[in-house]
Amino acid sequence: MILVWLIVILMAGGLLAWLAQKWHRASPRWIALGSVLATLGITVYLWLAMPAATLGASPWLLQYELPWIPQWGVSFSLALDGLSLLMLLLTFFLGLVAILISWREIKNKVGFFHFNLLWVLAGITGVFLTMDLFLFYFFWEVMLIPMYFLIGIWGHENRNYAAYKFFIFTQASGLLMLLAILGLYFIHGSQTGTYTFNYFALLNTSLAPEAARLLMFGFLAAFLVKLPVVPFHSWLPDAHSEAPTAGSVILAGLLLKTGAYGLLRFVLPLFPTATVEFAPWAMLLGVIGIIYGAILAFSQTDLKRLVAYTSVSHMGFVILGVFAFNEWALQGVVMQMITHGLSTGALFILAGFLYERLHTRDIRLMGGFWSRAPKMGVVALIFVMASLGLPGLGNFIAEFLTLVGSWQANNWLTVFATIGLVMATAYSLRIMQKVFYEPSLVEQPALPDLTSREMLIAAPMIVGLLWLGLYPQPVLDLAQPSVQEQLQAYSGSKVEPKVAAVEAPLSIAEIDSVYFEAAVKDLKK
Amino acid sequence: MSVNDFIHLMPLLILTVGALVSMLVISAWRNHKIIYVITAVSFVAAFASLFEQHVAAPYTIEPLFVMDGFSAFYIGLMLVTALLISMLSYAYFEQREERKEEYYILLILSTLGACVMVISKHFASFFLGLEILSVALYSLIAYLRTRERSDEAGIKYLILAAFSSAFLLFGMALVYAATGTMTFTGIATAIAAFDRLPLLLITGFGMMIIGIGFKLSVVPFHMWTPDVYEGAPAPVTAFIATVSKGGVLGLLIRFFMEVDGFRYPTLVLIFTIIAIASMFAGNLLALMQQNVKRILAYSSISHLGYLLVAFLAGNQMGVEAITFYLVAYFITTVGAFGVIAMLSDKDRDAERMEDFKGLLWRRPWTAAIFTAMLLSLAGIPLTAGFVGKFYIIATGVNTQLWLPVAILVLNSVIGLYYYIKIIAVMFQQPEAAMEPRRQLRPSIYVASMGTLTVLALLLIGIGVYPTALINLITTLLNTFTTLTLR
Amino acid sequence: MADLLWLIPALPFAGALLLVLFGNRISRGLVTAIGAGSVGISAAITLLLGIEYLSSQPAYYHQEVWNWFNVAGFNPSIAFHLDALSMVFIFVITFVGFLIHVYSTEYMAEDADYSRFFACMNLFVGSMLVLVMADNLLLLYLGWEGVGLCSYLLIGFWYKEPANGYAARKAFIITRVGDTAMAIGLFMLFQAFGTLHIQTISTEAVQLWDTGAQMAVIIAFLLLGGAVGKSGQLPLQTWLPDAMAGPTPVSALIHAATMVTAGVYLIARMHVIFELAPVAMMAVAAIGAVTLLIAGFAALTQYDLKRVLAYSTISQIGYMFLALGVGAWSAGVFHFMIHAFFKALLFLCAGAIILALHHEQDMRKMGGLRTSMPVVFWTFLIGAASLAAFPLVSAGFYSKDQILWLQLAGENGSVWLYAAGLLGAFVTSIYTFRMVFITFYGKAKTHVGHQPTMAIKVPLIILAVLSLVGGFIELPHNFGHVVLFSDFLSPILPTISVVPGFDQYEWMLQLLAAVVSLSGIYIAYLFYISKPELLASIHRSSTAMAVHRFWHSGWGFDKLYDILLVRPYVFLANVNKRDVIDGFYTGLARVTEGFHMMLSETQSGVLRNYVAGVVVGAIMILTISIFL
Amino acid sequence: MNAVSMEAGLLLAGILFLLGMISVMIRRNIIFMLISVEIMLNAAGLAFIVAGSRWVQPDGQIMFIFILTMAAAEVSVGLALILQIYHQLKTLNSDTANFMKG
Repeated sequence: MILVWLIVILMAGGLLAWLAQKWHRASPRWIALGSVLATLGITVYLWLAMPAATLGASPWLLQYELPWIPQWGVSFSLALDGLSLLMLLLTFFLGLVAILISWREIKNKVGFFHFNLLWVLAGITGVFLTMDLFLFYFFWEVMLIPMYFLIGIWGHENRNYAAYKFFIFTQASGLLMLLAILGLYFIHGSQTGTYTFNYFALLNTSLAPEAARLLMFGFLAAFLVKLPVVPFHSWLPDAHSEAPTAGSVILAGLLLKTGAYGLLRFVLPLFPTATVEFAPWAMLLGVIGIIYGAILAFSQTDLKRLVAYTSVSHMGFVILGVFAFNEWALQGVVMQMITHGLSTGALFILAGFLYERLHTRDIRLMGGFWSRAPKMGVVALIFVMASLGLPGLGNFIAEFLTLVGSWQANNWLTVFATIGLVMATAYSLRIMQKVFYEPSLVEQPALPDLTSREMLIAAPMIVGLLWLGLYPQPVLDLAQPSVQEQLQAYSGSKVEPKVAAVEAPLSIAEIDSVYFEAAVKDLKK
Repeated sequence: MSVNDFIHLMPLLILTVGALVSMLVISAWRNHKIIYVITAVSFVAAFASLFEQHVAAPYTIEPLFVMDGFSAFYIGLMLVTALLISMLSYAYFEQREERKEEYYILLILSTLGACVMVISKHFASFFLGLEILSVALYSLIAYLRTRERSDEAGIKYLILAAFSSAFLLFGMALVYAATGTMTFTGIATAIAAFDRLPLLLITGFGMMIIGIGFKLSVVPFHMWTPDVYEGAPAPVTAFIATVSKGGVLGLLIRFFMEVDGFRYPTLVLIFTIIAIASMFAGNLLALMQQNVKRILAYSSISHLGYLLVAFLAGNQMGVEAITFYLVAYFITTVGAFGVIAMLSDKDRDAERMEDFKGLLWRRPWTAAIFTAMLLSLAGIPLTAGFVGKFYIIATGVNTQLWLPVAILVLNSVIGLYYYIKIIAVMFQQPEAAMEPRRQLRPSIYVASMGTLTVLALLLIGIGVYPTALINLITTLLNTFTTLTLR
Repeated sequence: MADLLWLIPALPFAGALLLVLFGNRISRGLVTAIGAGSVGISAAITLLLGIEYLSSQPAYYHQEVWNWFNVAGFNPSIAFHLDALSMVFIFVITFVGFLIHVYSTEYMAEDADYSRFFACMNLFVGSMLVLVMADNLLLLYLGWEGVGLCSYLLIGFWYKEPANGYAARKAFIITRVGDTAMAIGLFMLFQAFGTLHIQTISTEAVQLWDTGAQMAVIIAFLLLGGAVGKSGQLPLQTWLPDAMAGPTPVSALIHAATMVTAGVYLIARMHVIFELAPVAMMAVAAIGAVTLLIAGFAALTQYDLKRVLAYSTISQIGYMFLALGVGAWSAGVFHFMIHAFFKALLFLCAGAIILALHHEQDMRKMGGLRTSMPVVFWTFLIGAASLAAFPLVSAGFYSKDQILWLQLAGENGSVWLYAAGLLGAFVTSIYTFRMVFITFYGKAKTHVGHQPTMAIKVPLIILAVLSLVGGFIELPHNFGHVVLFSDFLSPILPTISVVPGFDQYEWMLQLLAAVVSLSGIYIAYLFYISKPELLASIHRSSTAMAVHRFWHSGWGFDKLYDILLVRPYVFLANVNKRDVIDGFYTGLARVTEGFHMMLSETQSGVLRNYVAGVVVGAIMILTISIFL
Repeated sequence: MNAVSMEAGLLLAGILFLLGMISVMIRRNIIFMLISVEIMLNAAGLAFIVAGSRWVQPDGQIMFIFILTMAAAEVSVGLALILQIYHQLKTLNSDTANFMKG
């Protein structure tokens, strides 16, 4: 039930924020802040309340199921495991940041803005939680519409074009996934006679190779576009650079992660054989992404666009790792999802700070800000270093694990991926150089240093990155059982969900009992 | 005719009576409100009378009519739609000096025609229903006499409709000549005899397809659609887009199911081509279109294409999908045109892009509703349109119509572009210079606003919890004679 | 006592953190206290540890601070491992580091970003300590990158000057190239051993591979890649001369004494792997030999005082590689220590001069400083002597002589390497004293502004003493035969076995070395003091000038890389700035619009065309239905 | 008197239909277009009668009567519209009535 609350709180908060604008101008901010804080609180509580997560009797911590469209075997089924818990933490944290960042930036239609913001978050939450493929597609779409509005209404000059592009790319790919989902649904139905969209049921579908291949490509289409992998990336720079800061943060920090999450959650367990066939190509795509993105990032002059291309490059590591099929790589991927969320989000926030002050994103018009805004300089330095994978910061752990893992799978591609790190250095340092070091060509207005609110936003991200870089163990432990779960198919045995049959919705108090039951079930097997 | 016959024809009779009564009242005393009330009442009564009859088993009135769950559902659907349209029409016509009262008679009559078609199982009744519908429509389209666009639309529709019904009739004649009967069941049994269809029959079917295709405005018989949609008054456009097409579609399904046209690859091929062509032509034509009414016209063409994809499946699920999609499509279309009707003023309908510029900031709720409608047309979740499209795609995948489904997907991507284009326009900041369009007597908008809200709620409701509707459809269709045979 | 291990790197880090957080709010005095103080304390702890270590000879100290992470058995931890080798390094780092910090308090006194400077310096000291104390290669890698970062920050310290920023980025990126190779090496090591724990690897490698095993060779080469990157050896040496853009103390600490010798440390640390890969060892030696010559000749032609020193650093590290390459491990490390002393000394003197001459670095504008800055002169002279391996008195003589000697005497030494080393020594003494003579003799060309005070003088003197007496802990066996240093390292590093019956020739070689060094000095004297016209005659010959320019440009490596790598990359980037793939999608959209245009032509609005349309459709349908 | 064969009758109807169709296509004058459409409708009616006579049923003729009534209704509405058009455009040329296009 608590899982449902997460979504409900966000959606209700969104509506409330929209309506509340009537009677007080600033109220939407506070409502949004409150609801996101609430969800964040719940998630943190969940995390602390279940050390069981690391035991991994069953990776599933919480489940909730409710029939929705019984005729089609669609059910409103949510489930939480370590992976999704991590993703939720990231989601709500970045959501919080997004709200704080818009505190000053967004001035018109505050209510509607926060409505969209919260609904995006709700959609993302749903994507991370749902265990029913129909519902998954549902949320997958739900998170796009408000995002489209965020870009289209509060974006920069070229927002409409960017919004269209974003919307059409993601929709097109999503529809392909829908086809694949339906294909899977009917194949499973014709095999077992029970037509259902339930994830755990569909896991046991036995697929003919070519069928598996086609369906896999259907899913991949959606996820690779969202990730994005290089031939399909071209929506990303526009969307990221035109969106308002909060939008960019959520795009880079969360929406891209849904693609990675989809790969982990669905593609790997559903199509074990097909993915193995496809792996070398996928890894190749990843490497191409790493290098291509890096080269493009190097040449950009629009700061946000530059950062956007860096995420293309960083996401290359994700797909590289996912298709290495070993625990190091997958853990690396999970870390990458989180740390990239923090570091790139932070860079976008930085771009936002600069834009608020200078009303430009063109780095050719910036320069020498270190002397004027030392605090900002230090903060920027840390984030830039994170994005080039400096040891001691989270991204390093992520990339190193990924590469260690992918090395086991494919040496040469890993070599090229590693070369990507050098390129990362090139573009990252370019940011520092142009923005903070060498004096700017044009005279810039006075540049006030970071305010306390902005420090309040930046500080937790820095701390988080350091923490992830120096003591990532808690995160890795949390992710470990789920990663194992996804990898089962590749350790020989066919995937079969180790989940206790779904009972009535659980409350926090009953978690242990779930464990007990799960354990019992395992014993019975 | 027995009492039972009367009970089962009650909806139609009520409509007829309603039309007559309002005619008399007008002759006695012109009053918009009263006529309006009579119309509404007759629609409601007709709808209520549907519940009087137990459609568990199909009831046939030889040789013309058959009343079963299927027809009951379609009649109900069309009655509700007509009711909603009449609600929207009130405000629309109230602002215009023309003699508004006859409009309602025509509305009732055309609805009657559509209903007749749905329950007919005989060429004669089919033809009569069609003509009642069409003739009423001619005058409805051209109802606003002072607008030359209206007249142009009227004449175009008239000529083309008559032209196409000539084809239809000739086709019927040929079929009749070949089979010697005009009841669907008779034809079915007759052609069951042939192992391969004789030329006469095939030609006949082909020509009938032309007639039906015209009413459904599918490619290549679609050309009239944008002009008529643009020229006709917004509520009438809504009516053409929904009720008239619904009636014809219902008839098409019945007829095709009866004669089991799916056995003949030729016919399937024809419909496949039509479906694909309609999807492409509709979406591509709408792509850069600047006139909202025309955009909706083109989009309706492509939506008929989508419907035909489910039609091609030719099984229970297909019909369910069509029916569900039709419901969603009706709600959406009526809503969309309702919004246009609401924003229109005396001189012209609000059909240009600039009429919608910054609407969200001027009339948030109207804009929100319109956005919902457009998203539903685009098949985005949380709206009925999504479930409908999902239903259709599912049907297609289930029956392995890969090509049509693939094209459907491709087209819904293309479609996105122009739907969100309108949305984007509504979300633009209006420039200060542009004053909001002149409002006439906001008080009279109550009915329209209420209707629109209801529609929006229905849209979301079905989108979020389609179970109830699906149940209704499946239960009602179980009594659909021909489906139960197969 | 070993529990204090973690403090050694922790203190400088803490200092850095404090300075970052509060640096611009607290007084300079406090900044100094934190900056220099933290390093000072860790120096003191080092000293204590060292004393204890010497008194009670343990194999090593080990301390695990916390477990970094553990993924499927890949389980590196934040743990420190202190043995003789790392002892030498942390000694140098903390002490020289401390001296340089003290020095900097005066040198940077005028600078606005005083606290930023010390923050970076502390960060550097901390990372460097982590580097040399890490017990697993991942942690070492952390320190490795950390020092890279600090070097970047400090080279670009005066960021307003774009050139500095360029130099900084160059340094970072080029070293990152090496690091990439190293990283791949780590992947392979992990694949082979399932861990990156250095001790484990060192012990297991021997059982796993026999000498010359392919894996070992590849890994060794990859690690070597990392080493040459950091240590400014061929082919990645080009960044080091430019790195002189940073403040002089930085050059002294990072680009002379400590960071650049990280490569030496890495090779010494992983000597097991290298010994399993003789080819790689040869490569190390060869690289060392070539580098020391190239850098030496380049140094001959420089006018910028610091650039001379930079090139000489490169070439001296070349010597260390030479030593490591033939397996003279302790000799290499010994030379590292001595070099740290005298090179730091030289840089600091150079710094004092530069400070005195209002940041003038061109030697041609210097001169006659012998009288005006006596202390600096004498200390510099000592440093120079040590660098030029002035016989008997200078420490450099002993360290370098040992290396040269082992080139011949060592089992896998060779005449060629020896010859290279000897030639290098000759060149070294020439450019060293060229520097001395130009700078301190002749007539003064620039007015001496700021006279060094205690904060500068004391470190100079201490370092001068060290670079004199430092050599006496390791004396050749034909006189004295002190082997304190090599004994100290013997538990860690294998001692090189000398070809039997070769000892009696050792004095000849020493004599030769001495002669070479002295003659070099004489030639420098000849050219720059007694007979300047010789120089002029050289300047007149065009070929000589061509060679001069070639050397001055550092053998044209910069240009080469610029043409081969940088320009193509930048070109590629700028060509594709608009992202061709995006163009493809735009094209797709255009095509669709084209279709729209075509179709909307059909909607002519003319009734008869519509009728025609219906007829066409009718004909199509009828043909289909009739003929199919 | 000998009966006319059905084929012949249908052929005649078909020819009539074609004539009407063609003249709808080539005629600009709206009234003539209307007339041509009527011809087509009558052709259809003729076809019905022929078919009916083939099966010796009254249905064909019934349909013909329906068609006639419908045609009448259509023509009346049509003429009304044509009046309007003429009123506005001062011409009966259908091609000039193309305000709406694209």
